[in-house]
Amino acid sequence: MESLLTTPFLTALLAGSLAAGLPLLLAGLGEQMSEKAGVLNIGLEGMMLLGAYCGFLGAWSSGSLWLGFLCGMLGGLALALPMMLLCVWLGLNQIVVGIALTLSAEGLTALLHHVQFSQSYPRLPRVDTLPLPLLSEIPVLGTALFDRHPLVYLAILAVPLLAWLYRSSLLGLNLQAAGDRPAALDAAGISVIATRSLAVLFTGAMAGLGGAYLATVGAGLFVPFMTSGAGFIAIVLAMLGRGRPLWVLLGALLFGLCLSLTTALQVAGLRVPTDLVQMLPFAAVMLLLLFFGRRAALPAALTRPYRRGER
Amino acid sequence: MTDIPQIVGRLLQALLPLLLALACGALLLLLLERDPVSFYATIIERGLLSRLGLQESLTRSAPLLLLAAGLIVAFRAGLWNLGVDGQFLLAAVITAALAPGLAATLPPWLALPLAMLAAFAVAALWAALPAFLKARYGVNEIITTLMMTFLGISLANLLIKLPFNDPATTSPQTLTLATADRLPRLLGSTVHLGLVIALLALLLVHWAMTRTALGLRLRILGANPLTARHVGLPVTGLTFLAFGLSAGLAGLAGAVEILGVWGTVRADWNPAYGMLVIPLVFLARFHGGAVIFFVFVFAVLSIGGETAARRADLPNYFLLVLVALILVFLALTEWLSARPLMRKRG
Amino acid sequence: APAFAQDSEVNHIAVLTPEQPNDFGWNQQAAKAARAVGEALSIDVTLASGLGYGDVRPTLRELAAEGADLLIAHASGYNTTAPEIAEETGVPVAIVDRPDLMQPGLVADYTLSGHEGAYLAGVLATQMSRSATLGIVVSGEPPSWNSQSAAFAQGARASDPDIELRYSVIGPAAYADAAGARRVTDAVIAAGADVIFGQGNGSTFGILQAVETNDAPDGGKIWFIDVIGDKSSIDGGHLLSSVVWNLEPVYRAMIEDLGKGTFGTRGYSIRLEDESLYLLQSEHIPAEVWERVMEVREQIVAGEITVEPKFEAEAVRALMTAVSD
Amino acid sequence: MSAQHQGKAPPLIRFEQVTKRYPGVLANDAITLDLHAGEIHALLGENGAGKSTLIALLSGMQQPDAGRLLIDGQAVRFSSPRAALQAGIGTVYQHSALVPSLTVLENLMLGRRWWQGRRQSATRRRFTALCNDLGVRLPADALLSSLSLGERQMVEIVKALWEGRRLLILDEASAMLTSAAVSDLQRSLTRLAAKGMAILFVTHKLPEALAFGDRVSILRAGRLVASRSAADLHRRGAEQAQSEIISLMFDAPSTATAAPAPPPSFQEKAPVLRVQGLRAACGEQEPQLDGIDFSLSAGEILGVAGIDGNGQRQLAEALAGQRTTLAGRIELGGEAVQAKSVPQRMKRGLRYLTDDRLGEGSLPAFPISLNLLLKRVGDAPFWRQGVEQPREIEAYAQQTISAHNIRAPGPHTPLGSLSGGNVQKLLLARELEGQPRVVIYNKPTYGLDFQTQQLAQEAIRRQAASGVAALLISPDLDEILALSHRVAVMAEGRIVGIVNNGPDARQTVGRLVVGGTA
Ligand SMILES: Nc1ncnc2c1ncn2[C@@H]1O[C@H](COP(=O)(O)OP(=O)(O)OP(=O)(O)O)[C@@H](O)[C@H]1O
Ligand SMILES: Nc1ncnc2c1ncn2[C@@H]1O[C@H](COP(=O)(O)OP(=O)(O)OP(=O)(O)O)[C@@H](O)[C@H]1O
Ligand SMILES: [Mg+2]
Ligand SMILES: [Mg+2]
Repeated sequence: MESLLTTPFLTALLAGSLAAGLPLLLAGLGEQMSEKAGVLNIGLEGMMLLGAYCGFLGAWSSGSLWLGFLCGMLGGLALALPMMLLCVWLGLNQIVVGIALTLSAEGLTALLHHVQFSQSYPRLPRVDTLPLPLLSEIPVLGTALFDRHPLVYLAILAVPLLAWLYRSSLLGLNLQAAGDRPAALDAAGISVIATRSLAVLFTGAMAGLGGAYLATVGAGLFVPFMTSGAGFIAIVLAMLGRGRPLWVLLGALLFGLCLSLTTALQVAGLRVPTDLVQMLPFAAVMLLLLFFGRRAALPAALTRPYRRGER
Repeated sequence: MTDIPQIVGRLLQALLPLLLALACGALLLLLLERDPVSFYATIIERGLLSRLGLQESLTRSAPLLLLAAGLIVAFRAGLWNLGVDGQFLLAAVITAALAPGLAATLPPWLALPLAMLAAFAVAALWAALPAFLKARYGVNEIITTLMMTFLGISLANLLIKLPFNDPATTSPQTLTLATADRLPRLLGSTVHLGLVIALLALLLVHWAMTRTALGLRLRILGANPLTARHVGLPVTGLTFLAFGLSAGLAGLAGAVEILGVWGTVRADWNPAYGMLVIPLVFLARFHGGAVIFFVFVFAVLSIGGETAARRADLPNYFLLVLVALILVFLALTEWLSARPLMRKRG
Repeated sequence: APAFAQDSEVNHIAVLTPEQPNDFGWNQQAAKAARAVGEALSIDVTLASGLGYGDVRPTLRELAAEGADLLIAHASGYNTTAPEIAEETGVPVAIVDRPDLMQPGLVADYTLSGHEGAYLAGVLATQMSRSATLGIVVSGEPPSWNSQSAAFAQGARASDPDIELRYSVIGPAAYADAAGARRVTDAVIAAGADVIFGQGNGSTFGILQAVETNDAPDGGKIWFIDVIGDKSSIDGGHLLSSVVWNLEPVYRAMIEDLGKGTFGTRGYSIRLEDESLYLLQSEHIPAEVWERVMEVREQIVAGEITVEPKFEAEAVRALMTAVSD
Repeated sequence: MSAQHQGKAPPLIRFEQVTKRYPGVLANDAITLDLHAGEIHALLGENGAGKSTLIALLSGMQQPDAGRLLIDGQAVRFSSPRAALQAGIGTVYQHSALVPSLTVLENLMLGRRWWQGRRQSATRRRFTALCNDLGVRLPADALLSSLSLGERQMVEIVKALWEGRRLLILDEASAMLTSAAVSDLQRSLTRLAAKGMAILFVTHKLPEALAFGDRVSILRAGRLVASRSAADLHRRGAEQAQSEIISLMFDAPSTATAAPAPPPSFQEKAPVLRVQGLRAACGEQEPQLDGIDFSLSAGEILGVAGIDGNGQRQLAEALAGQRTTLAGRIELGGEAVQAKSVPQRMKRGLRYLTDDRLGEGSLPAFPISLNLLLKRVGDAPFWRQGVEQPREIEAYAQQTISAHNIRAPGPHTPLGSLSGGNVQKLLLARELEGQPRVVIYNKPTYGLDFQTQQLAQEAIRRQAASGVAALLISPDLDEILALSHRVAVMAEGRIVGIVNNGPDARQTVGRLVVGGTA
């Protein structure tokens, strides 16, 4: 048993948590901005999936991961665009459209995979990492956290950046007003539609990027339905984050850690049912809410379309 | 009384988006070098016109209608119960675990209702936590019900794999309720009594929500909880009631599916009907009649579509795209029909 | 349809699979076998694929009504449903994993277990491992995975009692979780394994990807042993072998039994003996190793070694603990 | 006091035959009206006359169906509020246009383009300057939601001034202000006008309109019926001017122009409502209601004066049962009710007319008919065995609409499309129905047009005369003094004094109000 407590294994577990958490972090950060602006984006799963497909396709055909990420973002955007059009511009029901978008992404990517890849299952070559100077020398933690693909650092950098944006920029004010009292934002001369559109597009791009990371760095290939519910988990993380990016990061990491824990326990030969371990993060959150229950307030106008002058 | 033009208008409003979605789907089929006409003909022929297919479509509708009934209660009361899939699954497992034992000891007219009651109660209980958090701390129920779904699915699997596992089977599943002990079938068809239960439940819910004092109280709560407090409604009680009824009906859907069709639940089974019914209920604007129509259309599509896809040598994934198209076009026509009013109001 | 069923001649069979038959695995092998049998015996074959794990009653009833003489329900998820429909329509069905439900003339079971092949794979893996550590990564814990995981462990231990085993399940119902598979395999490799025995559907490709992009602790190659199908055509140089299931003899026997009126009186399985189960010989296996493996194969066929299938997840895990302690 | 404007120069703003329709309503009917720089223009009209609609057209919230808008003689089209703001038009809307979850300062930053910085210190400086101009003190860094309604209204005015360099629009902006604050406002507006700004001022208080306005325009049923210069009106004397305006606003010449009669003298009887040492659950940012003692006899009206946001609302809610009582007693007709629920208290004859009409008092999306019955859901004859009786409900609504002169297309009209005043008429009708014993009126007449206000006050008096006890909460001291027998003054969640109404009540109350806040 002690033989398992080796540097490579611990490193792999930690790196695995990060790898599992990163798509959730990216998509969760994206979702958070939509929610702040008053749009509940239930189509996140679909945006991740299309991002995964496009991201893989881009990286595989161009040979460049970065092009893959770009394609993934475009894929997410491609689904955010109808969301913006239908929900923000026309004010259609966000839950209906969100579910429809997820279904269509599932169907389309599976069809495309069927036509394109189902005979060859192409896979990407090994991903190069960028060791951060000094930090990556730390035992275990160093390689696990600081010898990763550069996108990992960028994603984590996005957390303080977004926190700053929400707290200290005018855009942050606009987003919050769009979610809490859109009529006030409108009266102040800022377009609610434009603000929300921006947020929805950002969500799409981030979800697409998360999906692309999942398919390229995470799996190195694309298979149908490969996000398997990550989008919905990211929605919950964004909501639990109550508008704060740091909480999304913590949630995503906790989630990844639980997944790694499942692996660790099993490899160590401990007989814990996987179903039980998978329940841990959500059970913990529910218990926290139950015992330290507090108003988990969401933006007042969440899911409400805005039409000027409507009483 | 509704007059003829209004009925025609309604029908058009329901059929037009279907036609538009089918047209888009046809384009996609042409791109895939398939014949859209025969594809759609197969769907109709198999899902609606053939005796066998029609029975299947009706059978498939039963759990969907019950889920819809539950969602109508919650949505009208302003509670976004997005956790019906977890409630459904957990209740299904409990039903499957109890039913064989009950059927062995009690007469069927008692055993089946008891199993359904248990399913209703378990699902309602599962929703008590989100209800409590909502009523006590105002914790948003979208978050809690989604989390409870994740938990419910895992718990259901755990139950199947551990306490309720049928030792005779290799893959984990519960004991199986004998075919003879299941819900009786209707008039020699393969449609079971669950369809009648579902239709009755849905109509009852629709009537109660639109025509009774209780329904109005729930709608007031849904429209504005502050108003509910101001006019003196027991907000906490109503929240629990709405959650309980909603989840209970979702649980009943699980029970009916198990008692009418499956007889058992396997580990990792999750039909996730909720994710499909939720948009349908919104599109029907929480109206019982419209829900019946949409659910039936969806059932025909899923029964007939499977055959059509097989005959056209297409993966079933194509149907997902078709359903998504229909949802979007339905939502769009909804918007168009509401627009003249909006425009005048500004 | 019942009129057809009484006719002992089989003109039309239908196979129902949960996923598309392009997975180089469970679904593809069934489709391949059905087509081959159809061609050989000039029988119509209907493939109903991608049906998922939901309710297949509509499809079963429809195929029965369309005149199929045998319905092969190729998923353990269908094994409660199919016998009921057989009862209802009178059309014989073949199911997996429920030998207890067999019914003469109506229901036959073909519980497929590649345990004998997996035992050989265990022997092979032990020979090939430089770190004396093997990994087993599975997408879930269905009986057919369990029996192979267990047999793999037994075969490995028989070859080398001190071999270390690293076992991990990707997650509940993680059939399509390729990224999860990759992550878990990474961890198993980091725990010292240099041969990975992988069982999954879409997730298998994630395992493959992990094997292809990691280095073993000694800097060398990591080997992958697959199950059910043959992925040689998409191999990136790491596919050591596969426990291949050939369903053609199984389906052929069913049809013969139907003709003879003995359908449902016996179960079908895959065995090393009749080549319905075999270990794929890739170019990466050194000749002397292969010879050693074939010796063991002979012993199994001759009955000198018996491999008991273990279908329970608990039993598998117990075996792993016993081995790793 | 008005700045003279040149007759030749084009007006700052001109409405030219402007028409605006809503479903079933002609809200503005071919209105032609000029607004001049340096002039305070008072806009009057009964509830639903179309004042807010006219303002919506000017502030870019709505676009006219016909007619033109000219600025400096140039035709313009405001497709959005931004366009109006850029033209230098700032607006205080009838319904709040601030974000409660932002601080005061952040609310003021809202509207700048997102790439511009927050300019924290510059914003703060300008804010302080504007506050000084207006003679108010406002906490710059407090969350808006922690401010009282009156303070919020001042923030709204500051916000409107932020962009409103040429025209400032105030739609019933003084409704929530105490009379002292109104005088401050008047001084500031006069100063702004003197600097060359145009001001459009909507109010229902005629004396205010006459005192502020350089020109008074009157809308009736969407049409401009008169536009008079204040000088003209003043020449005829206040009495005369008021009655002329009233007869223009309302079809019939008004009979209610006389100053309200002093309340009838009142003899103490056995109290019907007795409150002792009441303490109620209050939020962190609310005034803490504590140690409330008073009693109320049948037929008595007890006014509650004080600056808005000093616990009046909390008191009303605690009495009505919407707030948990932590300590003390509430006796209704001798029976302790502090542990009873809202409907139980309602059954015993306690009624509460809320001041938050759309926020909690009604459901805008629901039809008028159901809104009238919100507090009687399940009661016969509208429900029998819990089942709705549509005919009874409709008949009742129909009858109430005509009895209370509510301007609405019909009983099925969603309440949300009514004008602010008509919503209040409906709520009044709802609360006074049946056999009330004690009624709590929270700002019963704010936003009501003059005539309706008179009718409402008359109704309150009539109720009292028939033996109903009333607690009258109002920021308008005139109203309190006109109706009440005694006046309680609230400050910081406590009653700081109760004064008998009489000749020197105004002074005493005024002193208590100021003392309480000091
Ligand atoms: N789940 C969420 N998603 C997006 N935005 C949110 C969410 N929750 C809150 N917000 C935004 O953040 C703002 C601040 O939220 P809240 O009032 O809960 O925080 P707070 O009062 O600063 O927190 P605390 O109670 O910990 O001091 C809200 O007005 C809202 O716009
Ligand atoms: N968004 C709207 N939709 C439908 N009808 C409206 C809308 N806004 C106003 N109306 C109607 O237009 C008419 C004029 O309303 P407006 O709000 O301009 O009146 P007002 O003069 O401001 O009244 P008040 O003094 O009560 O505020 C009313 O009959 C009102 O019902
Ligand atoms: Mg807070
Ligand atoms: Mg108005």
